[in-house]
Amino acid sequence: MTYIPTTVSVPVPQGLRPRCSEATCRVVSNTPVNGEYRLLTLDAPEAILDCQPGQFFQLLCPAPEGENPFLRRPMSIYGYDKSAGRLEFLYKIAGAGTRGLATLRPDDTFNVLGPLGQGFSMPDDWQNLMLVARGVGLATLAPLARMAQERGRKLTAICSARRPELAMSVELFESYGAEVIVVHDEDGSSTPEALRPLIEARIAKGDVDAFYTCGSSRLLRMLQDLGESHGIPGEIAMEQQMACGLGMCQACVRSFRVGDRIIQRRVCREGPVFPISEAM
Amino acid sequence: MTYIPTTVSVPVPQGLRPRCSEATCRVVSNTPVNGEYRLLTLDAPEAILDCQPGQFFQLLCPAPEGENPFLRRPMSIYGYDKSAGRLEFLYKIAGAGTRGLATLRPDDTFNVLGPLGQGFSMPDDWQNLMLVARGVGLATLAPLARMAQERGRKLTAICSARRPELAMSVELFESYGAEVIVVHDEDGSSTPEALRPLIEARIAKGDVDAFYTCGSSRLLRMLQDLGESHGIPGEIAMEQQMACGLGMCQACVRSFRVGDRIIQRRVCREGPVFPISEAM
Amino acid sequence: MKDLQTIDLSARIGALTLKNPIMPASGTFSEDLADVFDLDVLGAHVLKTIMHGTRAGNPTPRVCDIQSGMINAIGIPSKGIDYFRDEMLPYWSEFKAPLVVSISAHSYDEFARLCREVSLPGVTAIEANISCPNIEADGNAFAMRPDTTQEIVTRLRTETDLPLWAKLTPNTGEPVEVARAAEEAGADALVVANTMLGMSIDVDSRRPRLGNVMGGMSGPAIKPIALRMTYQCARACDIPVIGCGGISTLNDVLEFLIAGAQAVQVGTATFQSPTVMARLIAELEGWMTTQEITSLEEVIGSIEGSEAGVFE
Amino acid sequence: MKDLQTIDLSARIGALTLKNPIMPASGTFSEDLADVFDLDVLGAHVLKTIMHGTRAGNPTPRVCDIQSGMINAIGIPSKGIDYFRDEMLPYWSEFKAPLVVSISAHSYDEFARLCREVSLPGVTAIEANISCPNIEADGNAFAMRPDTTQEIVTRLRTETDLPLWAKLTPNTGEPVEVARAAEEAGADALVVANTMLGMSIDVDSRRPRLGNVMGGMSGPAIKPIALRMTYQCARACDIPVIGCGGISTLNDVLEFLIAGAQAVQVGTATFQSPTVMARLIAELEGWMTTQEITSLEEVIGSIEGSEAGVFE
Ligand SMILES: Cc1cc2nc3c(=O)[nH]c(=O)nc-3n(C[C@H](O)[C@H](O)[C@H](O)COP(=O)(O)OP(=O)(O)OC[C@H]3O[C@@H](n4cnc5c(N)ncnc54)[C@H](O)[C@@H]3O)c2cc1C
Ligand SMILES: Cc1cc2nc3c(=O)[nH]c(=O)nc-3n(C[C@H](O)[C@H](O)[C@H](O)COP(=O)(O)OP(=O)(O)OC[C@H]3O[C@@H](n4cnc5c(N)ncnc54)[C@H](O)[C@@H]3O)c2cc1C
Ligand SMILES: Cc1cc2nc3c(=O)[nH]c(=O)nc-3n(C[C@H](O)[C@H](O)[C@H](O)COP(=O)(O)O)c2cc1C
Ligand SMILES: Cc1cc2nc3c(=O)[nH]c(=O)nc-3n(C[C@H](O)[C@H](O)[C@H](O)COP(=O)(O)O)c2cc1C
Ligand code: FES
Ligand code: FES
Repeated sequence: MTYIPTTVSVPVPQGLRPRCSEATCRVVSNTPVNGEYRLLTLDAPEAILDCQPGQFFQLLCPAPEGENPFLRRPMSIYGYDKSAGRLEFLYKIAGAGTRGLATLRPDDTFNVLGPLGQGFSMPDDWQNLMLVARGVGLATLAPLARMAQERGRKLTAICSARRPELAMSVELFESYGAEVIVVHDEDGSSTPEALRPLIEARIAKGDVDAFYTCGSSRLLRMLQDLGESHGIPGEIAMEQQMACGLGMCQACVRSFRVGDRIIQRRVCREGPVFPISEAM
Repeated sequence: MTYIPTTVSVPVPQGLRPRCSEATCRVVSNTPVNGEYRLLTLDAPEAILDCQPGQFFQLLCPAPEGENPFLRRPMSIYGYDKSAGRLEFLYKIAGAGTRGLATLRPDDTFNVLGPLGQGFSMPDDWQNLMLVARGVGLATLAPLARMAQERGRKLTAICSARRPELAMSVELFESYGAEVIVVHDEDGSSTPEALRPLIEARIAKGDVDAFYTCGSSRLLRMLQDLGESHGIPGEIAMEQQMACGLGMCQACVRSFRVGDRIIQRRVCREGPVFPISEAM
Repeated sequence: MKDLQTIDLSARIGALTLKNPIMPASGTFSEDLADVFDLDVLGAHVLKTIMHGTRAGNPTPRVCDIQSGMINAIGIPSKGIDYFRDEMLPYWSEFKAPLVVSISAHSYDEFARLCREVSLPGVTAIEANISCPNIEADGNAFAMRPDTTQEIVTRLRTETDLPLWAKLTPNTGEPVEVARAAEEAGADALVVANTMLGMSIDVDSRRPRLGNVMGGMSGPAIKPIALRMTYQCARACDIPVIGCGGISTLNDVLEFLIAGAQAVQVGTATFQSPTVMARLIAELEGWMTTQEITSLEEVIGSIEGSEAGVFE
Repeated sequence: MKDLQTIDLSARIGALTLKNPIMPASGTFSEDLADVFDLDVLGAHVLKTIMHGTRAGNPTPRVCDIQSGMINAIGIPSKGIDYFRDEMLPYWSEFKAPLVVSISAHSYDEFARLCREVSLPGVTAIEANISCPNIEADGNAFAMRPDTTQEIVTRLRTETDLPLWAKLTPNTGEPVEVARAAEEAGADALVVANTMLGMSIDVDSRRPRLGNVMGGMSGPAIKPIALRMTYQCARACDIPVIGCGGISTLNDVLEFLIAGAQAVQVGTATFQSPTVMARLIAELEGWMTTQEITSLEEVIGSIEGSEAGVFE
């Protein structure tokens, strides 16, 4: 085999620090949460911790026994703390890549690329925020709670789940001062029919300047409808199969309705956060 | 992904226990010996420990960083102990596969297939044995020492090396009662010209009924020559690139001179041990 | 809940019924494997290609490994038809599993003659390895082109009444046309496919890593190619397709069946794990039980939403 | 000890001299990568194939992964020639690295017209992606056959004075004949090769894993195929060959150079590690230093002992 230098420094564009970079992170812990999900906490270099809620990383997942996830896997930032050098992901085991993630043990190292994409915005006139999400979508919205608290916004989080005890991130939202409403399938409180009056009551009280959501297309349609009727804007984080995560390959396009045109945008580059009104 | 049962028992031919089998072994230790070599000690199941000196295993080497050794790698049995459940290999780092072996740490598990091939024979009329080998070839011949002691044969081991301190297995040979002669390149004692009179002196004393060797083609030619002149038989362990290790693929053929014909034999199946007189 | 007593793994290859769809690929199987597991569990036995006379095969090194696979340039060392008839056939006839004999030659006449001569009692089917260089076509393999495929299969068809399988090559640019030509010429089944031509170089010595310079890639690296060809051929032809290329897990077997294969051949995977075929049979049965599927017919060709696009 | 001050990484592609032999493969590179490293370290910039009009590309999912690689069916979403001229060309002209524009079309006329229209100041070379389906040849890609290759390259040659590179496909059964046809028709270089047609199925849903059913394999899985074709084409042709397919390590780069490539393109590897091309350039220089090699000419085509055998 051939001589391969172990580290080579790569020239970075003059005056521009790389917007994203690859980094080898050390696993601090990787533990089950709520049965279906796992929380992966990494010791990460400062250089990759200028993150915004809604951005994501591309993880080079280790190979689980007998499988070989080749492409990186996109994962929303669940938590980040630049001063502590901490980066967190909350994930659900779906296939080879996430099975590989589940094999990571404390002190293992692995490679991440990020932060990537455009995060959530929070304009000054969005004072009263309502977050509605379900399942792993709540992972994506989690860092919004801290951002809302830091900017002194009021946040109501509607957390939907199959059973009440499966609702994610409830304590986290509460710890950042959010009001949390858990709805679930067992008592039917999570159906759009049940949710709608709940949200409309809040709107009527003037409690909702903007929505944030993620994941469920039923929730999306309901929020688009409510948003249109009541003139309430909002943002959604979307998913799509990816290869590069940087904007180069055009794998991750989705269609959006902009005015009366349908256009294609890259989830990894223009997104993953988009206006609720334009999502399809 | 698909449901895959984790263990499935495989039907074995009636009345025949598998001659070789796959087994997952636990690493006991994997430590450097003599700078260039490493000794891998495994905790192995009884089923694969009916070994003969000269046989080999096919190791499914773990992937080192950035490489992916696909085929199994053949490795001679350096030591085995059925009652203790121990199996040992002595290896030199050559490429991806052996680099992968070097990553194994105690308590890691990995998969081996064996024992494979035909080992050394030791007919009753071979009472005074002379072993001549160099480098990693000494690993292959090491288990002969115990076999010789068990059968009450007298063994002289000529261990050749670049420098005296690099000679392998000297203590091991001595511990099984062999007389050890170390020859090396620094004082020129390892050249065929220097070795030949040394060996001929032993032959003259009636001290050599058979030779065993491995590895070096210069040594082979010298022993073929001596063997022919003095009517001394012997065996050599040979190497060849392999795929299956079982005899199925015909990757590992070498040419042999049998009478006045040149024939091809599979190193993994008819070998790796062959008569010195027929090797080419 | 269905009656799972009746789970039926049998695979129909034309008139032939195999007790399960798992068999070895030619050149990756021999009597040596009988030491490792009971070979009668297999759907069929497929032998290494034989040629008419005795031949040495290629120079060593004959194999090297690559990312997720290997390249071989074994060639076809052959002890000839007499050795086959006198030594091999009696051995293999002792087994209950049907025997498939792979044959090849460098010319139409030699191929036809060999086909006639191996059509012996004890042989269940003949697999024509038409990926072998055809001296009458500039050394191009018969299966590189529809016309040479048509011609050779037509010739072989007249020489034997045994089921005749044509083994295709992935190195052609016209796999569907070649498959159709084999079907029209009377092949009873298609084996899709043989190895893909590749190369590897040792950078330190600057030498090819195979004695023959180039060789045939096999193993997981070629699976998507073989699967694509299996799908293309199964859609284009009415005769059964036997998938082959990179199969090593139950998931791989199922992909080929769903794409339209009636059965599969397993090659290189046996080099990594000699018992893999026996394991795949047991795993397939386990999967059918869990999925409450009683017949392979429910799986074969069951691909959904495959209105093929144009690839560009 | 040689004077290692003079280590020269430059690569000659006909009349063109690149400062090093590493460049991106079309479709795996865009201005987005400029955020990650200084793109002027590259030997050249090769853009995603453009077509004349605007086009949407294929349905999603457009990518899936396989053992040691991926399959894509992106298609060629294109914003058309006007967008290229008005928006992209000014952006890329700011860089010092030479700009290679990849073009394609479904017919001879459209291809020729696009070739003429992209021959603009700021464009250094044109790469003709002739692996695109040709509507006038039943949807077969131009580069599947020598005759259609000859015809399209001849047409393009008359339309531009810029260096013209022909990008070949590994899906043909006649790679050498196709390469020779491109050379005879006036191509200045060959890019060897594009993606290999493959397929993958999701067993649980029984659906193809790509919206387009089939797609192009890339990454380490296809490296031995691309290397073999590079070797074949470099031996058969006098024009330079640019290797492409599965290159991700220094060892890979060296294999292609030793096989006869003058330069290489890196595609999929950038998806795993966006900085890989910059690293390969530094590693190549490091290797040349260690080996006391001052010019790539000492490496290119330096394969030893390669009296090619016949593969069977
Ligand atoms: C921007 C973004 C953020 C995400 N954040 C999270 C998160 O915080 N937590 C979490 O659990 N999951 C998240 N996902 C989904 C996550 O990427 C997939 O679950 C994961 O890639 C599955 O990989 P796998 O190999 O385990 O599964 P497989 O199903 O075997 O994956 C096969 C292929 O499909 C892709 N894929 C599968 N599901 C998705 C999906 N939903 N979106 C995009 N690609 C997919 C994989 O990346 C891989 O290439 C996010 C997806 C995107 C696009
Ligand atoms: C029967 C037998 C017994 C052996 N016993 C030992 C032993 O006890 N200790 C030891 O250190 N080595 C032994 N070897 C050699 C050992 O198999 C190789 O050093 C090893 O396979 C190299 O693999 P690699 O990936 O590290 O090197 P690479 O050079 O990267 O290997 C590339 C390929 O070449 C094959 N290969 C390389 N060298 C050899 C070789 N000498 N013989 C056969 N195949 C080779 C590899 O198996 C692999 O397929 C033995 C070989 C054989 C055939
Ligand atoms: C070592 C080796 C030898 C082979 N010999 C033959 C052969 O003699 N005849 C033949 O038709 N195919 C031969 N093949 C091809 C296999 O039968 C099979 O088509 C190919 O390897 C793809 O399947 P796999 O990926 O499961 O190995 C050989 C393959 C290998 C690896
Ligand atoms: C996502 C993707 C998009 C591609 N798009 C193009 C393209 O537009 N034009 C083209 O000529 N090749 C295209 N290719 C092929 C690459 O340029 C390259 O030939 C191929 O991927 C093999 O190289 P690799 O293994 O290094 O990726 C594309 C490849 C990928 C992976
Ligand atoms: S994943 Fe490549 S463009 Fe979005
Ligand atoms: S390695 Fe397969 S026959 Fe010896």
